[in-house]
Amino acid sequence: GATTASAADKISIMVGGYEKQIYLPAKLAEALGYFKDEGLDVELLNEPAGVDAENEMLAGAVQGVVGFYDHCIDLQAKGKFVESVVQFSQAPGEVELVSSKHPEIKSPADFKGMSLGVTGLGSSTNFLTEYLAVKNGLKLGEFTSVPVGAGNTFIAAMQQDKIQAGMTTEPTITRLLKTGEAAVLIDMRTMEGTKAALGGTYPAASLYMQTEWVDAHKDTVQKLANAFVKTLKFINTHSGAEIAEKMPKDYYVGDQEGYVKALDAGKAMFTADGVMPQGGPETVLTVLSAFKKELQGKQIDLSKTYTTEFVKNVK
Amino acid sequence: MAVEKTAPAIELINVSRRFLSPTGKSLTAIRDFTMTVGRGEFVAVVGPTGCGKSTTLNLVTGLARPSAGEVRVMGAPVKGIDPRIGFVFQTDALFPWRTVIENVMAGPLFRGKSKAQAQASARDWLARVGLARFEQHYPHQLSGGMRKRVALAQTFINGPEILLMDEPFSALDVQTRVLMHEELLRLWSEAKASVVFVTHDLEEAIALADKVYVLTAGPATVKSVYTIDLPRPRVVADIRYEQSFIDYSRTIWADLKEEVETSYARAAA
Amino acid sequence: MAVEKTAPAIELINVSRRFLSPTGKSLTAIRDFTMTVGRGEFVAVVGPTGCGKSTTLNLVTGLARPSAGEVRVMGAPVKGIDPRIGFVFQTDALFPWRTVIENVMAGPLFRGKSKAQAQASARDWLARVGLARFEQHYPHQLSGGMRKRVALAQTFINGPEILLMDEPFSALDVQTRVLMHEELLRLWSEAKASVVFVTHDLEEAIALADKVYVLTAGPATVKSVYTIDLPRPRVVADIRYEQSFIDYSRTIWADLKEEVETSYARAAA
Amino acid sequence: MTDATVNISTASFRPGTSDAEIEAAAAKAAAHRRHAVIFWRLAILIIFLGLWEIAGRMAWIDPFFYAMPSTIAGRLYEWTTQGTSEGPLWYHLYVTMEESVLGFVTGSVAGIVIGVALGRNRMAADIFSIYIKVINSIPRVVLAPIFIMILGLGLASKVALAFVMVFFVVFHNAFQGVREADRAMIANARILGASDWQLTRSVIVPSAMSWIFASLHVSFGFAIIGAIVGEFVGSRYGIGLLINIAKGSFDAAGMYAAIVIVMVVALGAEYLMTLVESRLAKWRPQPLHETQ
Amino acid sequence: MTDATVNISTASFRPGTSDAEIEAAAAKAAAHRRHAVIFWRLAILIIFLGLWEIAGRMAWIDPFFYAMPSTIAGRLYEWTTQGTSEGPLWYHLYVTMEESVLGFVTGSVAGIVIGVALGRNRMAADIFSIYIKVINSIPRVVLAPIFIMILGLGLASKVALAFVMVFFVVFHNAFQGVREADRAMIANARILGASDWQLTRSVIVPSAMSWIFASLHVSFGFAIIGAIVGEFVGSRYGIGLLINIAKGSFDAAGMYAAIVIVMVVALGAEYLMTLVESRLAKWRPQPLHETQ
Ligand SMILES: Nc1ncnc2c1ncn2[C@@H]1O[C@H](COP(=O)(O)OP(=O)(O)OP(=O)(O)O)[C@@H](O)[C@H]1O
Ligand SMILES: Nc1ncnc2c1ncn2[C@@H]1O[C@H](COP(=O)(O)OP(=O)(O)OP(=O)(O)O)[C@@H](O)[C@H]1O
Ligand SMILES: [Mg+2]
Ligand SMILES: [Mg+2]
Repeated sequence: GATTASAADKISIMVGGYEKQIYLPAKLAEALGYFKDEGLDVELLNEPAGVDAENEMLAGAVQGVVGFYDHCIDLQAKGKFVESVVQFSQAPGEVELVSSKHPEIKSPADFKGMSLGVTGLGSSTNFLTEYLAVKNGLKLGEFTSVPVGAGNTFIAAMQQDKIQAGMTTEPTITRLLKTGEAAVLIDMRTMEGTKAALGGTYPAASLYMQTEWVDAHKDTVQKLANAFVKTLKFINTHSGAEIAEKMPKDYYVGDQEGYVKALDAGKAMFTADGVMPQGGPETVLTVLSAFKKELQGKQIDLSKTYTTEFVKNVK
Repeated sequence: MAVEKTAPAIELINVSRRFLSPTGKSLTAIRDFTMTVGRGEFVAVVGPTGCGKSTTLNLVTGLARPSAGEVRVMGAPVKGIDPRIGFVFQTDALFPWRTVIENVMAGPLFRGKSKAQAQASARDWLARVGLARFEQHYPHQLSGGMRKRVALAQTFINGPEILLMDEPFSALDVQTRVLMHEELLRLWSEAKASVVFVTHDLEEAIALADKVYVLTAGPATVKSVYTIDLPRPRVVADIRYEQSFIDYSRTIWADLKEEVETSYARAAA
Repeated sequence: MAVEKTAPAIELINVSRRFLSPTGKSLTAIRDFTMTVGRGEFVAVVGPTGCGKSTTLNLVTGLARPSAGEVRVMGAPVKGIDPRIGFVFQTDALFPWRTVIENVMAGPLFRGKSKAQAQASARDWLARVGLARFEQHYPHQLSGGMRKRVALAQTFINGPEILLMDEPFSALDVQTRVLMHEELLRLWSEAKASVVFVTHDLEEAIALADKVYVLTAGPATVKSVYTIDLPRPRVVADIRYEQSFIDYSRTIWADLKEEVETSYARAAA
Repeated sequence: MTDATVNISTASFRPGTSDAEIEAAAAKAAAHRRHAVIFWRLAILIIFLGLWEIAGRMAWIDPFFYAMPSTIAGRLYEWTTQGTSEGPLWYHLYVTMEESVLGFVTGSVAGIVIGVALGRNRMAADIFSIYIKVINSIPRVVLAPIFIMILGLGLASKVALAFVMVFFVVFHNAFQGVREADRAMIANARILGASDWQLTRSVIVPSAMSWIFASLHVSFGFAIIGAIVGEFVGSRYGIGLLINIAKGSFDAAGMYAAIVIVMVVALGAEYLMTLVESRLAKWRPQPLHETQ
Repeated sequence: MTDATVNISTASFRPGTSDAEIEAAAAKAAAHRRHAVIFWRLAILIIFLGLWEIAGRMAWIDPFFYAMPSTIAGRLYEWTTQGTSEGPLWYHLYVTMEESVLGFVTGSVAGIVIGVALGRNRMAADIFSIYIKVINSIPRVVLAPIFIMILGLGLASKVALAFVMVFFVVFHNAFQGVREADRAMIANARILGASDWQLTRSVIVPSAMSWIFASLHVSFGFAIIGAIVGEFVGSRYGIGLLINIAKGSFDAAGMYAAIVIVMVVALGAEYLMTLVESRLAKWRPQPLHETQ
């Protein structure tokens, strides 16, 4: 049955895809042995399908999830209290790519009548896309978002011109840039790019847990925070190549220098200290509430969606 | 079983059996059929093909229920299958995935005999039907007549109190048939079984039976009953040359001929 | 077919047929079997049950191949199934999902006749075997004898040049059998067909055939051949009371008796 | 197989009962049976839903995960009346059905044809069936993206997925069904002059029919699954999409509602199939333990 | 069914050939056949792989998506020698197999038992089979997270998924197989004194055997699929995990390598099953078109 880790320091964390660079810290922390150093017995589980992870956490199958922060807001709207304890990134790490078949697209304003690739209609890529478009003066319905998943299917969709532009993450970005099948329109892997695009930082990848579990296991969570913050520091102070060194090679066996390039381009998205960036939550809320009808008319207490208590205590 | 010690082995009282024919309306196979088989009695049934003989036997076994009328076995109305009955089917009903001997052993094993016992008596019976050498064959490796003999062994081995046989010897050559007749008579006299024996071979019927029932062309009812009082024990091989025997067969033949002609007349119509 | 106009219909030359028995070693069903059936000849085959009659017929049809020796039909060695041959199987081989008439129509349709034609002659043949009323029944709704008659119609309708029959009438009552005999003889004389007729009924064999082959107990070889010169056309119903007929049956009976006894002796061993 | 052949051997009558009476009685018995069946089916359904609802309200199970019949019904009502956020429900249903039906038809036809062909040809069977069996073990979820790369995001890729769900089940049964065909019957057909093709058409296939149908019964469900798996990976419309969105927004009711729709459709398909089957199987004797 | 009963009726000999000679000839013919089969199987495999490799090298297809036999072999070699980044390959394989086998066994046993039970009891069948058929149409990918919520992330949830993949196929065949059992044989068994249980054990089940096996052949593949689907939705070890990571990191070779492993295992299972089956089917006559 469902296992809730008691006082014992055995914790399971569900990662929304080990090999995804946006979730880099999870595997890296393990690789660097930081969990052990904290005397933690952490089991990382792989679950690329996104939202199933939350359900499994709420059901007590796992204690923590490494995923996008916006789920904390979603869940609060549904009356489930989940908070981000370590904020990995301050930018979504997503990039809006434009198919090289369509150089006419110069800005989101040109999305009119286009099909835009997103990973899934329920996913944050979708809301970000819609937000960008609307922010640039389009109306919903003037463009279509097409769920094409990530990876090969995304590439295929672009090759088949099923989508003229689309939002995705590494390593798909690097692949498409490398083959020259697409060009970057909006780069949200960096603070600056994100600020420019969304008008603020956009906290994305994070470790979040059920609030009551956190309150019940403060010291364990503290140790987790220590480990992850150390990891973030490592990322901050090392080059892509050095980081790649530490990662399991299966993750970049496809194309090594691509992976490193992507890291160098993308590692800026990670916070140095795991602290929730100022104004970040607000940006997310505005983006979401603009399009997610589950959120509209709901009162969201952002302060309950994250805590800096632990990361602040890391010395 | 303890209903009435004296009750006849089989009673069919005004029995009818109808089937839904494909054209939707019901077809009557047996109408107002009445027949009584006493304990230890040997009854032969002859009748035009398709008149309703097998159906009748099915009613006695309890494999089928009458549409009307009543069937009683050993004085008690038939419900479900009665283990005291043995039935040699007209059509092949061996278990193809069992060897000959396993087929013969089936009955005893079902009835809770030990494997050793079952095997022993199976061997014995296979020898009696002349298939000792084919113990390990599977049914599809046997000839038609051999399969039939396996079926006979399969039934005889259970020493049934009531023995129903549907054209059991038709696939056997004359001499093998004679041997089987002797086995049958032995079993019958030893076990004091009551036998209902369906056949198309008048001489066989007369040679074996106490009573010969002649059925009408379908729907089957009893046309006439002949009591054969030839002395027992009978030596089937020779009896056929006795005068009284020949007389019997002449009359029954004539009687039957009528029926078949009517049935043909009707079929033609 | 144009090999030799004069060649006999069927030739079996030193044919042997072996089977792998379950015990692994091979079992010989037929050994050095030689038999010739001339055009338009009517041959009856009798032999102890399980001696190898059906196997022999299978070899002629091409359903099975000899292990040794040669089988020739119309002068040409048998390869595969020959459409000029008609075969009435010993065991039930009707198509259960087809109604009686559809079963009978199968042959003509396979042979490219129009549906109308097929239906017409099927009706005709069903009438001849006395099943006109059962056109729309499915096989499982028929009695054993009725199914056999359907099989007969199914074969006769194709007017085969060579007609092989494996105990075709054993499931029929005496009179129906007589009627079938007449049909068979008619077909035979009309179509000038060559017939091989396996039976256990000596009188039937003698009444119908030009030649009666007596086979030895398995492995089957030809024990003796009797040429029956009773005048034709024969009236099967009466012929059985003629003296010469009775003589024939006495001798053949004796001849056969020997075989069966040997086969039993062997089986017992 | 079916209720088609009414079983008149259950009642017992005094002599001289007219056929009419007997048939009436038979019809009555059959009707009575049918009612009992329907009653129990409903009873089970209601009890199940009832327990679910109560468990939800009593918070024995968390409706957040498992929803409740009432909320599911609500969502269904909403979808049917106002349509879904992604457009009218009927259209989604239509899309999924189009994919499933196409996949089902192509898949079963291919399965039957190849199954029969290999069943008839021992050599070919020995050579190819091994590959078919091995390919069957490739996870369909893995095939999904590959198909999408090859066939694009449109109808084709989903149909292909439904196809691979259906094909193997049907193939195996068709194949085995052919192998089981009665030797005597085959022999008889040949003697009667059937060409290879006639033999296959009028003996092999009919006698493999019940095998084939047995597999078709499972297959349609599988076809739907295939289509939905495809829609998961990427599509603009379809029940799969609805399920995905519902999950994405923690909308358990929505997810179960979508599943209910799938089930209802499957039920309909099942019903049709049974109709066809019972037509084809009207020649069969009733199983013995039902005739008494 | 099988080569068990050697077919000695193909050769034709002059009279007086000794049995020994004939049996030898038969054995020879059989051996020859076997070799031909093996040759063609390999030929097909080699041609297929060859074309794939060439197509890859010639860049007719993009190895980035479809990899090449050589690279796949490379990855396999690497995994077997150095293990995967997630731990030794054998362990992953072990985990997946444990899940599949458990699911396969439980699923087929349940399928057979329930299938036979319902097959024997018409009323129960009418009442329940409808539910079984409908439930069968629920996409397993949707069930996965639900099972994980209920059963946790451990072995149980994966086994459950394998179970639901296997159960329905086996159930349907077992059910139909029971329905097909020959009436005459059942009648005979009853007359011979078989109790209901004996009847089922020694008549119904044996005659449904070939039905059941036909379904088992597909089922093991399905069991593996179920396990892998489960691993997709959350797992620490298993082939599913490997596939997932390979997909996520554009490691086509890795993905196909994992698939190859699955296939090989399935092949082994298939082989074992065929062995068992041919033992059980040794009573069968050879299909007619093979005896001539
Ligand atoms: N299931 C059925 N449905 C419809 N009619 C049937 C069914 N079973 C038997 N009949 C009909 O009942 C009649 C009697 O059949 P039955 O088998 O008892 O004849 P029989 O006396 O045994 O004939 P035979 O001597 O040829 O075996 C036949 O006319 C047959 O058509
Ligand atoms: N497939 C087989 N495998 C092994 N032995 C077989 C096979 N078919 C037939 N036999 C054997 O061949 C012998 C002859 O069989 P066949 O059917 O020809 O006898 P038959 O003369 O037709 O007997 P009947 O008069 O009872 O029909 C029998 O001993 C039988 O056991
Ligand atoms: Mg009968
Ligand atoms: Mg024979």
